[in-house]
Amino acid sequence: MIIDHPLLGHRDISEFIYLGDASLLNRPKWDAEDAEHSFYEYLYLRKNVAGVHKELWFHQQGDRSWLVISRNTLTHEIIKVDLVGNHSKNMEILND
Amino acid sequence: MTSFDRINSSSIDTQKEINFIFNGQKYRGFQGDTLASALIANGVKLIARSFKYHRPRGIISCGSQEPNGLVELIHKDFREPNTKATTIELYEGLEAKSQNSWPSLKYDFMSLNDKFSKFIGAGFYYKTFMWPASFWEKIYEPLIRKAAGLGKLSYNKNERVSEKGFLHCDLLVIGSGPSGLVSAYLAGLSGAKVILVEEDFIFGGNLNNETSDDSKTVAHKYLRSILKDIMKMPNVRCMRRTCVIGMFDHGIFGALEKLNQSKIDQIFWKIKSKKALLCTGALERFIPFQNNDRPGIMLSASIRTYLNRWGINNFQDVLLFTNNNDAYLTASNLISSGVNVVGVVDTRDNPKIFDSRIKVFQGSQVINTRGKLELKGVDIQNKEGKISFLKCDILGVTGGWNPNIQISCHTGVKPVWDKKISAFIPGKNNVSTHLKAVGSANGKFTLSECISSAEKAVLEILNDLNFKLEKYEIPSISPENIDIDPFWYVQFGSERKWVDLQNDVTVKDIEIAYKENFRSVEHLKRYTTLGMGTDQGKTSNVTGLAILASLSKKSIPEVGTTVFRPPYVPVSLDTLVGHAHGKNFKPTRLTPSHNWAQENGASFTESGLWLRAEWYAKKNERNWRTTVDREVNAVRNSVGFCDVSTLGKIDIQGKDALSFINKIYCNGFAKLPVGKVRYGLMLREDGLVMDDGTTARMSENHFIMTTTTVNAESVYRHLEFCHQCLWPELDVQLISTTDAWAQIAIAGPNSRKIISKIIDPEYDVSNEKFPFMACADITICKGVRARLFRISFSGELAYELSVPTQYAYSLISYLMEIGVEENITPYGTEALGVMRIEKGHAAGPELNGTTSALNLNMDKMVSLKKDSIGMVLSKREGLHKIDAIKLVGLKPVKTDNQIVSGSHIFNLQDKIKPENDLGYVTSSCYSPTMKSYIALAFLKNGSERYGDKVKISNPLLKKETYAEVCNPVFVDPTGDKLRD
Amino acid sequence: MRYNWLKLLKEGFNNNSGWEKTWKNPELKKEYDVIIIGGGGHGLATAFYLAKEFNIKNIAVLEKNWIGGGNVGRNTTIIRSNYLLNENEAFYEFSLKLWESLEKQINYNAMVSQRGVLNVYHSDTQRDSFIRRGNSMIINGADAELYDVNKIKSLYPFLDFDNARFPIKGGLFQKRGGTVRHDAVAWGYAHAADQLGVDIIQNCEVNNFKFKSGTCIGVETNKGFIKANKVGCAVAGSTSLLMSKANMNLPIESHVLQAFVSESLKPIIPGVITFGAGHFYISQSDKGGLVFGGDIDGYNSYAQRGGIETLEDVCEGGLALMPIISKARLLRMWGGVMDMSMDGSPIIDKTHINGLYMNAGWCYGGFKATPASGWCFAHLLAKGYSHELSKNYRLDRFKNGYMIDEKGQGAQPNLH
Amino acid sequence: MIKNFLKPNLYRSEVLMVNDKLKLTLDNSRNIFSLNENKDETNKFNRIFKKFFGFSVPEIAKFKLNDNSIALWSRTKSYIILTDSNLDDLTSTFDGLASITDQTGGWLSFKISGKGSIHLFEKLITINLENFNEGNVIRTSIGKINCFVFCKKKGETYYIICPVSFSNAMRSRLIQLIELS
Repeated sequence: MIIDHPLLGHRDISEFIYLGDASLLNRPKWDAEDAEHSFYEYLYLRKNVAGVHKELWFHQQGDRSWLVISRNTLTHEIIKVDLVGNHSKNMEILND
Repeated sequence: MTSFDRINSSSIDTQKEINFIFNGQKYRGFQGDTLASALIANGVKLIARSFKYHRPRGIISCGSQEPNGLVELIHKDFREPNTKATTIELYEGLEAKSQNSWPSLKYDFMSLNDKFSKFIGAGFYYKTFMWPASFWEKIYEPLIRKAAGLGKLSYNKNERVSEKGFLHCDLLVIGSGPSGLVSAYLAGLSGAKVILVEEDFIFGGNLNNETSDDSKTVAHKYLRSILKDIMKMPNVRCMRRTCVIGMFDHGIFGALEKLNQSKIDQIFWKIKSKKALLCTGALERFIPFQNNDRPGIMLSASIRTYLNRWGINNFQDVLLFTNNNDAYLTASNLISSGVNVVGVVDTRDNPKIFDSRIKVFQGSQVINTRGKLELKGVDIQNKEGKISFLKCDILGVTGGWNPNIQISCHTGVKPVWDKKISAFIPGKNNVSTHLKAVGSANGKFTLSECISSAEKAVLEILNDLNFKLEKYEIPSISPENIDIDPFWYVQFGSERKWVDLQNDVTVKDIEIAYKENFRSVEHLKRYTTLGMGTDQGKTSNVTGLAILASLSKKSIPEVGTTVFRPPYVPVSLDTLVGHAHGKNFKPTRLTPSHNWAQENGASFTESGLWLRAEWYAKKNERNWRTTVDREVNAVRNSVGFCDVSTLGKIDIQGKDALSFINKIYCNGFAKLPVGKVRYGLMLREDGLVMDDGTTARMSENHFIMTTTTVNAESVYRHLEFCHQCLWPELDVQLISTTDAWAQIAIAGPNSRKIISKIIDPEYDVSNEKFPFMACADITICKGVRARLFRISFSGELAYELSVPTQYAYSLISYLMEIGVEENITPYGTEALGVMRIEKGHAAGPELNGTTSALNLNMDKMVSLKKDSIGMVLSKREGLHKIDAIKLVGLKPVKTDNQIVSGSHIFNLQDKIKPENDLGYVTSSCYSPTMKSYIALAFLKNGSERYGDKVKISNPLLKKETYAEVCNPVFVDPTGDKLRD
Repeated sequence: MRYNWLKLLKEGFNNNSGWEKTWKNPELKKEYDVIIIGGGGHGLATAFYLAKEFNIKNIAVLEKNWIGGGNVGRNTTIIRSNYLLNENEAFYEFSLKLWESLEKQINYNAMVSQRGVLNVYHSDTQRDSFIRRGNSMIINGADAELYDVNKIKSLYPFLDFDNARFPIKGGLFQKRGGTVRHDAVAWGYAHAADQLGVDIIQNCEVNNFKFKSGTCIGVETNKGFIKANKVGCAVAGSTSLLMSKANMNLPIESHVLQAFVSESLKPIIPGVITFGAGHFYISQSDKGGLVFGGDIDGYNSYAQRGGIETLEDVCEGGLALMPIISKARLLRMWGGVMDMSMDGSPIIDKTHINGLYMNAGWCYGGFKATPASGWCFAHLLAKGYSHELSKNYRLDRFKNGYMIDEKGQGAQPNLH
Repeated sequence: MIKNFLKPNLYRSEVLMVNDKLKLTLDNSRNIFSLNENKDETNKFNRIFKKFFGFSVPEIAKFKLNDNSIALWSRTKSYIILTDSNLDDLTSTFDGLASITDQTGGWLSFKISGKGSIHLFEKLITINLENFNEGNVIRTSIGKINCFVFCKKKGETYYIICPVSFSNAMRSRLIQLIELS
C-alpha cells in the first residue's frame, strides 16, 4: 500500500506501523464514576467496520507522526489521511 | 532432420549457433531460440511425464501457459526444478533434463498408474487409506508422497545475486504486443513517464509470431517503426525479460526482471503506477477429446509461432482441429512454407474457406488419437457419424481464445462473461488500482481492434493525467473476422479426455466431482485439482468451467467465474528476498565498545538486532561458567564495567516534561528533584507491565529516560502516541538518543575509586555529595562531556557513566589503565544477568507482558491518585486474584541442584496435574556469591510462602528437584551496599 | 454411503458411475432445534457433534456461499497442541486427540498426518520459554521433546546452520503435531453430519436475527425466515458483522492472514517447521507443494487477500531458516479473514440474548481447533453451559481482567 | 574546543569505494544536534534561527546549508543540524526557544556521488526519485535501517545519514551494491 502523508506525500507502507481503531484517540476520564467500565469499552470493544475505517498509523521510519487514516477495509482504498492534532481536531476527524 | 534447416526468420540468428544438452544428449540451436523451439527444431517430441498418470507428454504451447514441458535446469552449483522449456532463453552450454520419470523418460516405471486410472480418479484418496488409522503415516502416505511431486530442490549456491527495487511511473504498459506498443508509443509522445514491460526476451509479442501477409503488411510496418521510436524515448523505460507477477493495492505491481549479462541475476521491482494498461493478449484454448494428450498434439497458433518466429518447418503431416477461423491461418502459413497439411477438421458446418489449398473436414470432430510416445494419427467423425482414420504426426488444436486477464483479478475483481466471444474479460470498476485492459486481453482479438482500443484507452488516460498529445498518425487497418462457434469438448467416447494436462484432470473427473455434489467452481477445483498446476490453469480453467456448466445445464456465468490469484507466473522465493538473506537477513547493530570487546576476546550474543559481549574468557578458563563466576566475583569484591548502551535512551525536554512522565509511569514522579534518578514502572493501558527503567532529571526541564533493550523502539512509539494523540497540549519534546551516548556501568565496592580517577576535579562524587540515585552532567578526563548516574543493577555500589559514543573505545582503554590496582574487570551480559538475578531485579523473563505490578510485588507503587496509563484497568478483579502469582526467589535444597528456567512449581505432596500448577521458574543461574544455584519464579501466593519447600518439576527434561521459597533479593536485601 | 476399498473397486469397474453425493442438498425446513450459522470447519463440526454426541437431530447449517469456503479452506493445514497457558493447552490437546480419531468417526480420509511440529529457538530466553511451554504440554497430557542443535542438524540437515544471522540453538518438538488436508475436513464433517440427518444449506445467507422478548427465535435469510430454538454463530472473520445485528460490539478485529503454496516438489520437508527469529512456518503437502505462511498483514481488513509486503517478509524468514527453498517457486497466494481477539484466544460463550450463542475470535489458531471447537460449542448449545475445557473462553473475561494472552501482547489484536 | 586526553574515533572523510559509475565517501567532520522548537515559540525561534545559521528554517522535507552548517527538516518543528558550532553556542542561542540534544557521534554520514546514483537509489529506497530534487531530504529506511537521505545534486550527489550502531551494516550494503553496478 501507499500512504499519502499530508506533509510528505506518497510513502510506502513499509515505513508505517499500525495501531488500530482511531477511537483510541478518545481516552475516557480517569477519575469519572464509571471509569473502569468506560476504559474497558475504550480499550477492548471495536466496531470493526466492513467499509471505511478510521485507524491510527505511526510513521515509524519517517517523521514520527501519528496519522488518522480513513481506509476501506473491503478494498484497502485510502480515502483520507490526517495528522492527529489537538483534542478538538481529533474529535472532528473521528466524527466527520 | 537437424536444427540447421530453418526457414528464414527475423527472430533467430542462424549465424550464432548454440550447443545445449537435454537428457544427456547434445543438440544445437540458435541465438533467439527457447529450449522448446530448439528441441522441436531437433525433432524431439517426448519431453516430460504427467503428474499423476506419468503419461508421455510433449510441448503444446509457446509460452508461460505451457502445462507439459517442464524440465529441471541444471546450473553449475544449483538446479531449477519445474522450469518451462517454452520460457527458457537458450544459452551456450544449457543443460536440462526431464523430471518425474524413472528409470528413464521413455520407460517410466510409474506409468503403471495409468493402468489403474479407473481406481484413482478424482478424490479417490478421500474415500480410502483409512484402515487401519496407523497405516496412514507409516505406509500409504509415504508411498503417495514418494510418487507425488515434480522437480527436486537443490542447495542454492547461485553466485549471481537477487536485488529488489522500487520504480514509479505515470503509465505502466504490461505487454509489448500490438496494443502495448501503440499504448506506450502514444503515452510516450505525450511526455508521460511510461514503463513498458515484456515477459519475453524480445519485444513485439504477437508481432513476432505472424507473417506480414498483404492484409497485415501496413500494420506490421507501422508497429515495427513505432517500436524503434519507443526505444529512443527518454521518458519510456522499456524492460524486456520482465514479467509482472501481480497487481497489489494502490496501483503497485510486482515485476520480475531477469538480467542475463550482469552480476545481478534478477531484480524484483515494485512499480507504483498512476495508471496501468493490461496488454497481455489472449491464450489459445485446448479441446478435450479421447487421448488428446499425446506428444505431437499442440495448440494451433503455437505451431504457427514455431513456424514463423523460429522458422521451424520440420513437421511431416499436420492436421488441425478447430472451431474458429484461426486454424486456417496456421494451415496457410504451413502450406506456404512447404509443410504437408492433411487438412482442417472444423466443428462448424459450413466454415468460410480462405485458402483453396486447404482440405476441410467440416462439421467433424477429432474423437481419438493413436501412437504411444508420439502421435501417429487420429480418428475423426463426421456429421453422419462416419469415423475415419487420418495419419499425422502433428495435430494442431484450437478451441478459441481466452483473454489473458489473470492480473486484472489480483485485487479481487471478478471477470465478466462476454457472450460475443464466449470468454471472460476483465471486470470493470477496479477500485484499488486504475488498470484497464486493451486489445486481446479485453476480448478485442483482431489487429485492427487491438490498435484502435489501445488508442482509445491511452487518450482517456492521458486526459485524466493532464498530458497533452500532439498530432500522431495511425494507419487504418482492414478488419479481420474470427467467427468462433463455441465448442468446449468432444462428447464421443468413454476413454479419458484431458482438461488439465499437467494435473491429469479429465472430463470424467469433472463428471465424478459433479455427481458427488462438488458443484461450486471452488469445490470442483479443490476436489479435482483442476488448474492447480504450475500453469495455473491458463489453458484449462475456462474449459473445466464450461464442462461443469453443461453438466449442470447452466450457462457458464451462472456456474461461476474462476478468480486468479498472484503470482501471474510462479516465481522463485529468492526473488522476493533479494539481498536480505543469510547474515543480511536483518541488519546487525554494534555497541560502542564492540571493537574493544573484539580485541579483548569477548564472545558475542545476539540481543535483538544487537551483538553484545556475552563474556570475556581468559585463556586458561575451563568453560564459560568459570569466566562468568570470575566476572561476577570481580564486581562483588572490587570493580567491573559493562557496556549497557543498548538500553533505550530517550531525551525528554520541555516545560511539561515532568507532568508528561508522571502520566507515563504508574508510580509518582511529580516530586522528582533535579539531580535525582527514579525507578519507573510503565504499564500498558490494560494495566499490565509494559516496561521498566529509570528516569533522571538532569535539569528543570530536561529528563533522560532509559528503557529495556528489547522495548526501546516500542516504548518510544508509545511515548509519541501519548504525546501526540492523548496529551498534545503538553510542551514536550522526545528525542531518541540511544546511538549518541555510550553508557558504561561501573560497578563494585571500588567503583567510586575509579570514578574519582577520571572525573574532573570540580565534581565531587563523595557519598554525601553524590548519594544513591543521584545524577549529574559532568566532565571527565579534562573536559570530555559526560553524564553520571548513581544507579545499580547489580546491587553493588555502582554508577552508570555516559559519554558521547565516539569516546567509548578510548574511555574503556583508559579505564583498564587506571583500574589496574583495583583489577578492574570487563563483564558481559551473562554476568550482568547473574547479578540481577542475585539482586532479584525483574527483567525480560519476568516482564513477559502477562505480569502485573502485583505479580512483581510492586502493587504498592501504582498511584491511584493520578492519571497514568494503565492505572484504571489495573484495578480489574482478575489483576488482583487472591492467589495471584508473586515473584519469589528459589534456593535448591541441595545447593548443587540446578533449577531450570521453565520448570513448573508444585506442592511437595501434589500430583503433576494442571490444576496443581502453582507457577513457573522465570530465571535461574549459578550464583558464585551465594555459592549455590538460585532462581526467580512466579508462585501462587508467593510472598506468603517464604521458607516453604516446593517441587520444581521439569518433565520435559525429565528432571525434578526441590527448592525453598525465599525473598527474590538474594544479595543485600536491605540495600546497604547501594547506599554506602 | 460408506466409503471403503470394496466400494472403490466396484466403482472402478463400473466406470465410477455409482458415486453418491458427499452431502445432499436437502429442502430447507421451516423450523430447527438448532441452527448453526456458518458452513465452515467449526460450524460443520459443531453440527456433527451435536447430532453424534449430544443426539440433537433437527439441525441446519446455513452457509452463505459454498461450504468450506472460509478459513478452513484457506489456511496452512497445521495441527498441534503446543500452547503455553493451561487454559489453552488442555483445549488444544483435546482437539489433537479428536483429530487422531477423526477419520474413523466421519468415514472420510482427511489425511491427518502426524509427522511432527518443530519450533526452533535462537536464544536462551527463547529456550527457557519453550521449556516452560513444553512442560505445560506434558502436564496437560500432550507430548513434547526439547531438541538440541545437533539433534536438529541430524533430522533437518537443510536448515541454515553455517551462515544464519540468528543461529539455531535448539527446538521444541511435538511428534503428534502435523498437518491435515484442510478442504477434506469440511467435506468430511459435512459428509458425516449429512449421514446423521443434518441439513446442510448452501447459498443461504443470514441477514438478521429475529428476537422476541429478549430471546432469539430464528433468523431472516435470503431464503426467508427460519425458526429455531437455538442459534449458534460460527462465522469467524465476519463475527463482528453478524453480531452487530444483535447490537454487540466485540473485543475482535478482522485481519487478513495470507497463506502461500509453492510448485509441486519431491518430498524434502518432514512435518512442520517454524522459525524463531522471524515470521515463518512451513510444511509440505502430499502433492509436494510447500505450504507456508507467516504473520498477519497487521491492519483491519475484510478483503480475502493481502499485501506483497507480507509475502516478502515471509520469504525472508523462509530463506533465513532454510536456504534450500530459494529456488522453489511460489505458485499461489491467498488470504483469509481472521477474527483477531484482544488477547489472542477464542470466545465460545452465550450472548446477552437467550438462545443466541457465539463461537469466535480464533485468531489464526482456528483450523487446528476445529474438532474441539465443534465439540465444545455443541456442548454449550446442547446443555446451555460451557464444556469444562472451554469455560475460560468467556466473553466477559476482558471486562473482569481474566485475559488468556499467550504472547503477552495486551489489547492489540494485530500483535497476537 | 576540548583538549582532553581521550581520543574520539574520528571518521573524518575517507573514500570507501570508487568505480566508473559511483563514488562512496564517509563524510563526518561536523557536530550533530537535534533542535526541537518549544511550544508556541515559532516566530522568535525562526528569527533567531536565521540570525544564528545565516539561513531560514528549512521548509517541510527540505534542507538548507552554507559553509558552516546544514539543517535538515526531520519532523514538524524539529531539525537535525550538522554544524561546526558546538553545544554551548547552540544552548546559549536557543535557550528557552528550543530543546537541543547533542547527537554528535550518534550518526554517520555517507556521501554517494556519480552518474549511477539514481540506479543505486532505485534499489535502496521506495520514494519517487523523479521528484526527489536538490534540497530535498527524507527520513526513511534502507535495508531496515532508519536513516536520512538528502539530495545535494539531482542524479549526482546524495547523502545518507545513518545511526552509528548500524553504520557497519549500511557501509557493507552500500559497497556491495556499488560493486554490482
